[in-house]
Amino acid sequence: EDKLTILGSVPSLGFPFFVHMLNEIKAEAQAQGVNLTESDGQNSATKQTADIEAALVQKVNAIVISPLDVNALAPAIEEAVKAGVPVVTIDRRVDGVQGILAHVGADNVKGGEAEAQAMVAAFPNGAKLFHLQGQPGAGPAIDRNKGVHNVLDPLKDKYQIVYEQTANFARAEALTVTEAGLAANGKPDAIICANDDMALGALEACAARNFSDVKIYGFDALPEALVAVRDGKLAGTVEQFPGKQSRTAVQIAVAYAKDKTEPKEKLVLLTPIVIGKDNLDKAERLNETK
Amino acid sequence: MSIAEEQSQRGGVTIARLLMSFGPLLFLAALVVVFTVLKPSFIDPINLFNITRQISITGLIALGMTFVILTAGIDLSVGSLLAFCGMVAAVVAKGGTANTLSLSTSGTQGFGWFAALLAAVVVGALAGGVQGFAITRLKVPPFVVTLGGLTVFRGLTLTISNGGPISGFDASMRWFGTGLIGPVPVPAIIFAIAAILCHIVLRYTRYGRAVYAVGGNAEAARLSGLRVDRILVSVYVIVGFFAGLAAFVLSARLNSSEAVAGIGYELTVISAVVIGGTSLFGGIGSVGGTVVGAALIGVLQNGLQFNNVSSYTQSIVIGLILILAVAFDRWLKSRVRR
Amino acid sequence: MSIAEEQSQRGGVTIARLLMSFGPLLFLAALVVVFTVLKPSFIDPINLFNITRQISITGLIALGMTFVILTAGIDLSVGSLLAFCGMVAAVVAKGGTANTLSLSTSGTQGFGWFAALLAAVVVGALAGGVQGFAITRLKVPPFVVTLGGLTVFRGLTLTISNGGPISGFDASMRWFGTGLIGPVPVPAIIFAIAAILCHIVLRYTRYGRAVYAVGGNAEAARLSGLRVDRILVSVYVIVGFFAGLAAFVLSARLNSSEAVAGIGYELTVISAVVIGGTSLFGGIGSVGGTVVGAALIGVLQNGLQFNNVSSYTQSIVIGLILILAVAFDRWLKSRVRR
Amino acid sequence: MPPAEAAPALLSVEGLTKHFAGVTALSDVSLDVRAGEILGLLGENGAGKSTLLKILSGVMPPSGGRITFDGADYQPASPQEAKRLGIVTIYQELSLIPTLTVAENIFIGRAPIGRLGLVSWRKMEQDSRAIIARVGLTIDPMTPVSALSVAEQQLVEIARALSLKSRLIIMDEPTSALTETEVRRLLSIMDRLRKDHVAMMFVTHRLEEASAICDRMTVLRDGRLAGHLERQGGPIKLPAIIEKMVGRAASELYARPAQRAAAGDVVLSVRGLRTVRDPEAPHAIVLDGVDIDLKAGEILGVAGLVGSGRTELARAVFGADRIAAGTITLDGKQIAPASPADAIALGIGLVPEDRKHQAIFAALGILPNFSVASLGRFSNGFGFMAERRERDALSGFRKMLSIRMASAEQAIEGLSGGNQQKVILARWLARDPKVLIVDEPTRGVDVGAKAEVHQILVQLAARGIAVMMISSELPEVLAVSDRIVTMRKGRITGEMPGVEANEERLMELMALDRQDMPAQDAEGQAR
Ligand SMILES: Nc1ncnc2c1ncn2[C@@H]1O[C@H](COP(=O)(O)OP(=O)(O)OP(=O)(O)O)[C@@H](O)[C@H]1O
Ligand SMILES: Nc1ncnc2c1ncn2[C@@H]1O[C@H](COP(=O)(O)OP(=O)(O)OP(=O)(O)O)[C@@H](O)[C@H]1O
Ligand SMILES: [Mg+2]
Ligand SMILES: [Mg+2]
Repeated sequence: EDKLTILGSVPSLGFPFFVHMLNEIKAEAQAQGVNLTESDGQNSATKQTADIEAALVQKVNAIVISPLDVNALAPAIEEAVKAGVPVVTIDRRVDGVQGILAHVGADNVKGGEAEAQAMVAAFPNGAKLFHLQGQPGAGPAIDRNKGVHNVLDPLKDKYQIVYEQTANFARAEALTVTEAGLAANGKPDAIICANDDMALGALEACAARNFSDVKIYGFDALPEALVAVRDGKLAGTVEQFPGKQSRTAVQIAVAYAKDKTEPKEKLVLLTPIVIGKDNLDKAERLNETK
Repeated sequence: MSIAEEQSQRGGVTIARLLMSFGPLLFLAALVVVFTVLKPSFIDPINLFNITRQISITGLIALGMTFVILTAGIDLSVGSLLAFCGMVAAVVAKGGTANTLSLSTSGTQGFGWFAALLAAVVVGALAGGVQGFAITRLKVPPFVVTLGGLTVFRGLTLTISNGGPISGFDASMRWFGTGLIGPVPVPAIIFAIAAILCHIVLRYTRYGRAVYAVGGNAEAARLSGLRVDRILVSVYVIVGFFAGLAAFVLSARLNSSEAVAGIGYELTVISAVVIGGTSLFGGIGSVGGTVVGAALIGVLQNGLQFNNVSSYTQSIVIGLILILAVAFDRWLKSRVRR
Repeated sequence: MSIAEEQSQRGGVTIARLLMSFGPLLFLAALVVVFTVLKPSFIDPINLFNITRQISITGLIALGMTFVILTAGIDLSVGSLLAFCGMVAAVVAKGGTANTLSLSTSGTQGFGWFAALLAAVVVGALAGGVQGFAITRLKVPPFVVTLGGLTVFRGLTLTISNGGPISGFDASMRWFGTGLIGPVPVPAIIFAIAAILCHIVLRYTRYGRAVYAVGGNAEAARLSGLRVDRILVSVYVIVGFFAGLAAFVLSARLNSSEAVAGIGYELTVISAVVIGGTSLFGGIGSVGGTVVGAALIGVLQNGLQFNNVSSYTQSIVIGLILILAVAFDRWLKSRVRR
Repeated sequence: MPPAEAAPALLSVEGLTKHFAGVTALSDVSLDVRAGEILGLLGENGAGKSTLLKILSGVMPPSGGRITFDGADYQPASPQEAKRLGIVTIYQELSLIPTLTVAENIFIGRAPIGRLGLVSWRKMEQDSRAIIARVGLTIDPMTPVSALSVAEQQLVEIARALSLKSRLIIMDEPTSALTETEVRRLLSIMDRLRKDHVAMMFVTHRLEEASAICDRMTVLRDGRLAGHLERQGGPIKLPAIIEKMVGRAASELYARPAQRAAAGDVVLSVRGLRTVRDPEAPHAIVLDGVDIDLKAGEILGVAGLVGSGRTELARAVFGADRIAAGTITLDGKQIAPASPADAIALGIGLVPEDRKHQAIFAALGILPNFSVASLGRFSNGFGFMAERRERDALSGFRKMLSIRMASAEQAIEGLSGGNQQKVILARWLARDPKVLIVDEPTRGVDVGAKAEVHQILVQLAARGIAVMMISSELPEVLAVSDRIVTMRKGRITGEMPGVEANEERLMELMALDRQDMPAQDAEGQAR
């Protein structure tokens, strides 16, 4: 049994997005003929750090990780690099650490920008907006929020965010938060959400009030959201190609672990796109919606 | 003591009692007034019905939690159990774990809403019963058993659904979450009926008396011939039943059962019960109080969102008001006593 | 009873007592053996030191929590308070809220590690003290006050940092999280020293004995002339202090203070204390038990991860083992008594 | 030694008043205590004695009035303050900390400090062993208090109070759980303290004790001062006390009930009963082959010293503790109650000795406290409570037992100890049991009520109920019992008809059993 072993670590398997990511890592590892040690950060930087430490003791040959928090996981990743274990980061890039083998990602800030731009394109004459943010303090929530504001803040006059609340990335909360927003502010033109779950929650709230023409934007391109986009219920969702990211990262890591093949590019950035009704075929997980 | 004296005293006691039980209600009324002044549309019927619908999920669980806390127990597993029951309901409703994602399923191959409801409440009650047995037989404190349950049920839920949601129920099932009877949301009606039933059970039946007695002094209850262990198991069955019912309503409402549903609900639910004046040491409390407690939390959240208060500030305000509401209640009770 | 009989019985009592306090330890030993058999590299010194470092953060808070639970109180705010103190430490260490990440910061404009440490523990202790006052003066139960604290401190943390992390401390500060003395991680040493001090305080000082007395029966303690309120406030100050200390170590270790740090820690910490044999009803328990409890949780998590158990299964197993560990302890105690 | 006439009062109370929600517990009470004297504080249940003492020891503030201690104004804000001035209190409700050891309870807040400024456990153990020995306790001081019987706990409290440096000792019913032997020892200790110029206030419902030891007495009635009595030449006479207490001439105490018809058939028969050591109560006395018969319509008194196993017998029959061997037969059918619920269903009732922990639901109202053992009787077929019937039943017992209460909703906590006891009795009377076991039924009950309770027990017997009464008060046992058995160390040591018994014979049977006699003698000589 001298198969190579790699660690695949994601921030939280409580979110379908990361479940998909780990599944893709698993599939690619199998395709490459290497063993995979799975790690679920359980939404805690210390848990993800501990997992890396345990993997180092077990002398894994490479690490593929989507860090929960780029700052808080930097020391653990640095430790891995020091121990001579190649590290490929996915999705979120750790800046401060020297010697990371490669990063494969689609910036959440860019994703947020894309989401807002899609909305702007749909309402060239301005719009009244709701904005549902992710879990306060969580990395993706911060970045996506930043992206949305990067686009909308300069256009304040035309695009008014009349209602901006967190719904903690959760569908049930998005539903109640949107209900309150609708009661307080009337019908908006569009609702921008930091993930698909919240978009689907907002959708239920609008449906209950028969506001079927509110354009709702999600993020992550989950199969469920893709169906809703197809059916014209959601206006769009941001695709970051997590599967492609994951597979590329595993390929790079395994190639290096096997025979020190340096990656062609140290930085693979996939541009996030907004999936609408017209470009559904670009979505990575469309095949899961059958 | 003369008869006149005694009567005036009884009158005094009655007014005192009224005031006492109205502590949280006064606080709730004050909140409503404040929010209405800040933004009059707050008391639009639409918004008020929104609130009733919103509190119905945690409210249902809080009803069951009232029984548990009355026996001086606690159940931390309700949030996870809700997710678990919701997933079970979804599997039954859709006839499998295949994630048929269409949000407007009509012809399903599942077993329909009634089977889903039944499955949710039966699984909830069974899970509660298992925890009750661990508490009474293994003599492990409720806090520990249900803390274990919290992680076990979450793990089971994630395992069933492989982390993802199961979505798309038929219209008959969705009615339980989104339907209206007149202007009143169905979940609110379910909650109201459940609350009235619970009130009757606790206040007017021998079972209710036994629950209070066990919480007041378990040893004395045993020596008075009550089957303490059975009663303890029963309250966990009840809270499990309500977690199942709440799960069904939530799934119907969201048109989806999620593996991450209900995270942190245990604290909201316990807050509702405690704000309502039920003592964590058992033996004291009422369903009416719990309803008021749940309403208070619902009004607070809705009102702050209504005024678009930043979520950071919301956390701070909600935490402080929670403490103040209970402090006010204590203060009122201590005034009335002297 | 003859003297011989009595003596043999007393001897029995002593052995019994030893066994009793070893219940969780036996369980821990069994876990270590199982994991080592499954994968011998589990007992690599590196891995064991990793575990000690991993448990030191929640372990430190668990020490403080032991005081609180001994008085029959509870502190649900520790996770949020940890985040809050960590953020305060970061602001002091960096001299502002600017987030300049660099793993090798040397020239900072901040106030250095000592000021950061001081700020963290003082703020923690103060926050604990405020909660203690709310408990003793406003007569709000600890569960409610600290549940309020849980959301208040989280909100404050997010407000300070505007949601983001503050990262990049200088090497002298980072040493407290990542340094080694010989082969032993610094956080583990800090935890060990703190545990020994807490043990001495609880076992061998009047203050410590008063903590037990208050937890055993607060009313009787008051009648015996103890200043119950002061003692109650003090235990919340202590747990706050430890939350601050843990926050400092955590920030040093992660080279970053996060607004979302410590979510859910309260349950891990309370689990550690309770597995260690401390009664949630107060008056019974020990620091040694808490250390064992924390180690048990740490070993379990590490061991399961080590064997690449799926994270869903991990949840299920951890929940069950938590219940079983306490059940085993209860069973042992009841056997030993006869 | 009677106090010198001119000795100034150490403590004096003037016009003391205390109101609770709607209840006036004390109104305009004045009294004083001098150094070196024992002041008895007497009164019926609910007269306000404990309230007065709690005010003096800083537990609660008065609503009005003035207190001076040692010539200075005295307004204690906490028990701590009282303690600092040398005022030490033994409370009516036991106030030990159950999770701590005897030694720690004795040294609470003042543990001996050894090297390095740390608590010395060894010294604490040694010193406390000596302290409890003074009151005749020989238990291991490192035993947790939760494992002690009520009587032992009472003795620990007394020992603790006596070990504190004190100028005034307040004792609220310290003897209610004790038997003669311990009481005598306590009284002699009090006498010694009196000689050391300690002032004492002493509350008891056993008037003989009060009469034997008190120099003066202050009597309360309904929260008001009913008068003072003073020792003149001989002890204060009981009839005088009773007259002050109840406000009318005293009838005879412990009036022996008229001889009744002969008892009927054996209802309850116990043979070879043994119990095991209960893991929850490791020090509990183990029954060692008890045979006992209880007949319909009789009152069987069970006498024994503390720790003789009377309570254990009651609990075993009641299904509250597990049985290792032996048979219990009820109405000729062998029964094996596995829980109190089983025993109750079979028609057995038990009024336990530890009211606070085993009987009352402190936070609940009087009504649910009363009906908890008869929920079936007071509910309809659908499980709904029949509150009308329940209330009627309660008010019947309220009259019958003259329970002093404001309303059925009132929390039972707010009743005086004696009235609480009556509610508990009513709880069992409402069930109309075949066999009623009462363990210390008049603990803390005043003379008047005590006579009523005795009367009630006699009436029950007359209705054919088999009553077993466990009591540490021999006069009570002698007065009420048709037949008496004595116990020692988990065995029955004697039996006789009530009319043939007297205190001396009982004491002899309680204190000795045949095998032990030589050993006991040897021990006696060694001393
Ligand atoms: N905390 C309280 N709240 C309300 N009423 C109380 C409280 N404590 C005592 N009382 C009332 O005050 C009166 C005096 O009670 P107290 O306990 O002083 O009587 P006591 O003389 O000690 O009686 P006993 O001999 O039964 O112990 C009673 O009517 C009682 O109901
Ligand atoms: N609940 C209990 N837990 C532990 N030990 C107990 C308990 N009850 C009684 N004991 C122990 O049992 C022994 C005898 O109990 P107890 O004194 O109640 O006997 P008794 O014959 O009923 O005497 P009395 O009626 O005078 O109290 C005591 O030494 C005491 O330590
Ligand atoms: Mg009294
Ligand atoms: Mg007894």
